[in-house]
Amino acid sequence: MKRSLFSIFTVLVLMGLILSACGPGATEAPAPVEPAAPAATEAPVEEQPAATEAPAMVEKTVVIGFTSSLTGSQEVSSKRQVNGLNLWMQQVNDAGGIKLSDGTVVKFAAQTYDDESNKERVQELYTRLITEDNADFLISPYSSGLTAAASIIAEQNGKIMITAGAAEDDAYKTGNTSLFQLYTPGSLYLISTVDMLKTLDPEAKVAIVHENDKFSTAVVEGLKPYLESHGFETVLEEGYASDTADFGPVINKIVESGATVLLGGGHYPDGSTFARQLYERKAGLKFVSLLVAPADSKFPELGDAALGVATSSQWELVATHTPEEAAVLGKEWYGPTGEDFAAAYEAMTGDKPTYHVAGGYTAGLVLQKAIEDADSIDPEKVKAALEAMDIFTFYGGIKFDTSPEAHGLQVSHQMVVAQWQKNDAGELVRQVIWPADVATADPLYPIPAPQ
Amino acid sequence: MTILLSLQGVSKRFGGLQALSNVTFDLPEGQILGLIGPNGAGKTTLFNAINGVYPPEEGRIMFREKEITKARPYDHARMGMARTHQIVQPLNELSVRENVMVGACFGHEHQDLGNASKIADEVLEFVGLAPRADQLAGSLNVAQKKRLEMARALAARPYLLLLDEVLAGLNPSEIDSMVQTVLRIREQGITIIMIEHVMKAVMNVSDRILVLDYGVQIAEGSPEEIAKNEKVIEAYLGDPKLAQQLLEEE
Amino acid sequence: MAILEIKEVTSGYGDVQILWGSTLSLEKGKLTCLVGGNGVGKTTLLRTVMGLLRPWSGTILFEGRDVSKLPAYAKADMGLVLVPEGRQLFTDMSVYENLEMGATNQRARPNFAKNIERVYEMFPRLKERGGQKAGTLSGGEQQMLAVARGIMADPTVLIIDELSLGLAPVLVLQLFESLKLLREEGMTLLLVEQNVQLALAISDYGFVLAEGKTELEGPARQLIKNKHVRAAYLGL
Amino acid sequence: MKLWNRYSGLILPVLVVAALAVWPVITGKPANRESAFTILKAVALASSLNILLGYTGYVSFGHIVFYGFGGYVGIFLLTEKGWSLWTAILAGGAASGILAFLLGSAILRLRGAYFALATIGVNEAMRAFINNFELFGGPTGITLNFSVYRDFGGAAHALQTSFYIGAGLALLALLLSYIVRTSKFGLGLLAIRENEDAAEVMGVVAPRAKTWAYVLSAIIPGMVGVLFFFKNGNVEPHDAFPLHASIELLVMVMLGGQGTVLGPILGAFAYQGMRGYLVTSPIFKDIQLSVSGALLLMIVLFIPAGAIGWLRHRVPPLRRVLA
Amino acid sequence: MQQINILLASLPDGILLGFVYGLAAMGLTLIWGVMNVINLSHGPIIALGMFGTFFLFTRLNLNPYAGLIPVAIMGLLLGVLIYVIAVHRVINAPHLSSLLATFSVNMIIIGLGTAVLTTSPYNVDFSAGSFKLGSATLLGTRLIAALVAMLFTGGLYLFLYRTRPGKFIRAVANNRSAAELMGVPSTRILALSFGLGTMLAAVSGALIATFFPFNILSGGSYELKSFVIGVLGGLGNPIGALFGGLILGMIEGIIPAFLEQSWVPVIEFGLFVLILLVRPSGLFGAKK
Repeated sequence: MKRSLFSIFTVLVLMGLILSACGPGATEAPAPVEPAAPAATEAPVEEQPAATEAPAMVEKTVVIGFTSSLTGSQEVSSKRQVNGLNLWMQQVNDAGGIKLSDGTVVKFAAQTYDDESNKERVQELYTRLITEDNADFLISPYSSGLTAAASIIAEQNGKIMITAGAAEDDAYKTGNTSLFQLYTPGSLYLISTVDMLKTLDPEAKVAIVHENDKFSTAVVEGLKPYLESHGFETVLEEGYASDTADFGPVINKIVESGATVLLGGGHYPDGSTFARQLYERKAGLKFVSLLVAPADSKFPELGDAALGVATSSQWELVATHTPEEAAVLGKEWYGPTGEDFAAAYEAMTGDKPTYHVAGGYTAGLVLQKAIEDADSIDPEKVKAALEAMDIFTFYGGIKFDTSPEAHGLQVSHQMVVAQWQKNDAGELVRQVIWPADVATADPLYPIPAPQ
Repeated sequence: MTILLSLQGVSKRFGGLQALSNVTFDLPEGQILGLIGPNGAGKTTLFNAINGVYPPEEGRIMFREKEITKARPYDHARMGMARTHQIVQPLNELSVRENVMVGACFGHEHQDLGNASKIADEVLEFVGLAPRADQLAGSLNVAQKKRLEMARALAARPYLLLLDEVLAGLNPSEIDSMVQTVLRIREQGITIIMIEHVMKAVMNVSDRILVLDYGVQIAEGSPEEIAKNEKVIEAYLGDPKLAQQLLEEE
Repeated sequence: MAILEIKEVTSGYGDVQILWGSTLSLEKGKLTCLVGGNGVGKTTLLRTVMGLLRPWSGTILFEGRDVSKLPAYAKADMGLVLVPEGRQLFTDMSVYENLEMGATNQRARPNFAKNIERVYEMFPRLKERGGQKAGTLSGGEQQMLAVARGIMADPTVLIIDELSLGLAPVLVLQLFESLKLLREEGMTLLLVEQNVQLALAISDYGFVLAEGKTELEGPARQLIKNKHVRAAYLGL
Repeated sequence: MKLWNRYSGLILPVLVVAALAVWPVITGKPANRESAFTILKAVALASSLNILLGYTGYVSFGHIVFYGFGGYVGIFLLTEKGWSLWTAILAGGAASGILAFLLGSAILRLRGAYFALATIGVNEAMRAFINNFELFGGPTGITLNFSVYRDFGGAAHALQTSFYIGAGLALLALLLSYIVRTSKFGLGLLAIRENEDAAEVMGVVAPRAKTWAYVLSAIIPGMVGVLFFFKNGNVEPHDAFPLHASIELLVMVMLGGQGTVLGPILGAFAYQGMRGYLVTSPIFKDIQLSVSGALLLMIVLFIPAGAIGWLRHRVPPLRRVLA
Repeated sequence: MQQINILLASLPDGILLGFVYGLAAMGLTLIWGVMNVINLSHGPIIALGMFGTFFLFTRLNLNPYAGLIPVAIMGLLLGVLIYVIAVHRVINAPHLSSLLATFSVNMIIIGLGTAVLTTSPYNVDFSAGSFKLGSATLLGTRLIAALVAMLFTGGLYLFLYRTRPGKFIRAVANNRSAAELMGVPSTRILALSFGLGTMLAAVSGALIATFFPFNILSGGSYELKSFVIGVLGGLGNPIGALFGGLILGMIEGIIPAFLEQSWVPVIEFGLFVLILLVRPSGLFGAKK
């Protein structure tokens, strides 16, 4: 009796502890996207509200299918992408959908499953989306590997798949014709950064240290010839294992190599660890650009270690693209302004949008534009519209390669270089430092040495 | 008379313990050799050395004129040696018949499954386990498991059979029937070494007896010689004087 | 007066029944022995009595109290102690620590100093080897330690499984002498022995176990003369 | 009647696999085909693992290494050397078999948990190695060009063909499992599982038998790997050697009942079915991993012999059918 | 020469980290030693330890080292709970059962953890300074962590060899039924041992959180490292685990001087398999 009482007591105490430990965490989780949340005020669509339409109209709900990573390693980025897509869908539906000339009003619904960040089930789930849930258009999962697997299913069913968060080039070079990429391809990720370095410090000695995974390696493969052609000396090239936590030896190698600039990184966990240790070990580099991690809004949790760390970003809120830019480039402007998009997103989730969110949103926007241009939801017509598309949005330029060798590869969108700097209040903010015409601040070069 | 098994100076150590020292004997074909000695005297260790479970460090073991000192247990089995275990080792999740079939399949005759099944049924009949052939071996009681061990060994149709305390735990009538079984096995031409504590039985069936104490071979001879041997009486049968002395103190 | 009574106990492992109704009772202050061939269930019976195995049916009374369902550690606290077969020493711990472990139970803790003195007196070798790992002792020393550890538990009833196993006769004699000493101090002892002759010679009372059942019982001196016992276990 | 007796244990497994293979054809739904493919793949892998785990009693926590390694070799030959899918699949199986042979003679000396740990080590070492192995594309892996599907009449037909091959491999795996289970070689394995020392004393050449069991359990996973990566369009180290997939295989085998022909098949069916349901279920999808974990725990704690083991134990007359 | 410089700079750091690795592995190997269970929920428990520090630091502003005490207590209780719920019933079952039972605990923790905490990384922004030692920069957090790991190792040693419950644990590990016969309540001791093992894991996680960012999945790689270390030091030998940790830490410091860092896991796991084959009892265990 005594023992059972003891164990009950233990269980109660423990549960209390776990709950109290988890409690604060629960509020940390991103607020779920409520489908019933109040509509955004800024409708991106010019059409009149549906209620005033002629009674002859037919409403057609187009199903957009995709998988997202509710669990596993890609969970965070994937959820942001989905949030962006949901925001677009909500806005377009609230605005009464897309009105086609034959009187059809197109509205959208999402059908989604958890792919667990894992290729095991992606094909099964996309097949289910297409054949069971009758998805009309597809959005890619998050990450290049998952997208490559899903693309085969899209291809065989002749379904258009707009890809966001699938930067790596390979998937678009396999001969398929159904993929349309929004992100700047991986091989071009660091091109703008090199351009910028050329103006800042042509003598810089570069260390390339990157996560030894598919995406980061592809980026580095694109970077190396470009660096060489611009006359930079690469003093160290090193890959590190994905779960590396201790960068001490790698940093010692960087210091020993005499490098002044570090380009590389991989994803969030290793990137943030790397940045923190570079700071703690006073590596003394003039410039550091890491992939992915510094683009995350949690990056300033690193405190002073975040200062000066730059990243290549698909999109930055502070340097969102404008109709004026479009006019200069002579391109058609489409969709809301960056400010309106950000305000609507913040109203929905309470967060500021990252480029993942913008990517997800733009995926919807591009589809909307293609349907409008095609004036149809017929896949072939929409595909033709996508292939002909050459527009400019708050996210930047959108145009797809139509050659058979690299069909669907993004050719218009450009990366910006963003850097964590301190504002007047001493807070860390991410400033865009390149290209110069959209820059919000001068590059911090060299990075000030740690105290 | 052919010598089936020959041990020359076999020694075995476990850590600091000298488990066997310099054991030497020849076993002619067709005989029954009784192996006796107190618990812990090294009898089972000697079995383990003979059939390759723990090969000896020193000495030589010859079986059918081949050296098998360092061979593995399965080599011994394939050459025609079979044994039972003092602590029964049934293959619990297999049926009694399957247990015996393993013996027939992998022993030196290397039967196929069909023949093995027939042999198994014969042998099970022979040891009296036929009614339990389809039961799982794990569900037998200890005495039945002992017979299962015997059946497995016999199914291999070995030249040499090592029996480790097959009589232990049996009541006198069971002992009698088991002794008869052992004698019948010998009639089939199988040579036997048996470790046994039941003195009456071992004295009756053995052609010769070997006595181990602390790993040392303290006596070897006919049952009659052994029964009279002072050293044996002291080391193994218990010192009768000691018992007497304790009684008298009461 | 019976201090430990085992009534019609059945037990086994998994689905396999080993004990088919064993009955045994120990008189306070007497030395009782339990004999029987290998595999008849002696050790199973002891494990059941101690609570390492659950009895399937039957009752076990200790000092008049039903202890059938108590776990082993609780029995040690009550003064029912087993020196298990094969010594079961804590081979990675020192001799002294083994003795300490013996005195784990509530009764024995306050008497630790007294008991260890008694044990060292009985087995001076153990004192010499106090710091040595138990696994490195010789067989005889290990058996001494096993008995000594049992005594450290300050038992009312001490059960010893296979005391003489693998020991030289002279050592066996020495250990048996120690048992008699313990009995004189008022301890109740149950001896489970393969050396039937010797066991019956020093015991007051005996039980014979066969096929998981109590087959025979009686004063040790009668049993030793019993024809059946002589035939079956003494080979005479 | 004699024939029935001889092959009665084969009937249910073949029926289950055949039903899985025919179901999508009858319903004509590609989604069913994909679901069936996932299950058939699991059936093939779990049945293969069962040869080692269920029959021989060695717990491998890294069996997926054969799937990944064979898959890599096959895809490499397919893309870089222009081999056909068929020969690539055979080569993948052979490569895994050879790997198992080389590994087996070494690590099968270890028993129990030590063997399990070694298999984890082998899997992780292999993954880390392939990640650095330039010939196989290092971290980027190998991406298939869509042109390889053209030989099959386009991606749609290629996926259909992959499904039939997958069904064939599942059937092959279960036949292999059945043949091993009912052969003399299998009897030796069962003896090793029950008591390796006693088996050796009875003449079972345990080191050799174990190694061959390991090889047999590795070949089909290698072939399945080639097929799966072919179907998926690419292979990278991260996907080829997922440790958790090895554990899922153990769960499947255990769920259905290790050491039986039918058990792993039912286990694979039940596990994949359950996961498929949980992943798509609106109630559970956010915590599906925890729910699976809790269910697994219940099974381990309360029916450790698995469904078939439990049935065989409770209803002995079924033993013949539930081989 | 360059390599020597890198080596000299990296080695001290690797050694410091090795202490913490050793502490994590100690938990795993203690549980193995006492009850022959390989705890596959080890990784998530390390991760929970990390989150323990995070929440105590960010919510209660508790110094991470003061936070070790509540984290340790929580780890202990969590371990006892896991033992009672998941392990006790399979303690005598074949290895597969206990492996899968602890793995299902792993799944439950990871599943709930992902739902509540997401897989986005967390960072404890805490620094204890750093100083130069030759060419090496030593971080304060790592020095203190190594010190704490040593303290815990010493504490564990004293606990196991000088206290009654500690001796009970050793006795149960050595011979469970004999301990039971001596009056040791073995179930409680087993639960305590499991609790201690998870406590060490949680504490090592709490220390790691002071120098690396982490998420709920981060424990996985330390679990694998713990396997390697456990085998290096001899499974079941908690003190050996500390040395195993040091060796692994040194390997991680040495290899990058000569090869790309991405080869580290290849060598680590290769070595792991090799040691298992050559000396399964570990570098410090008695050869069987």
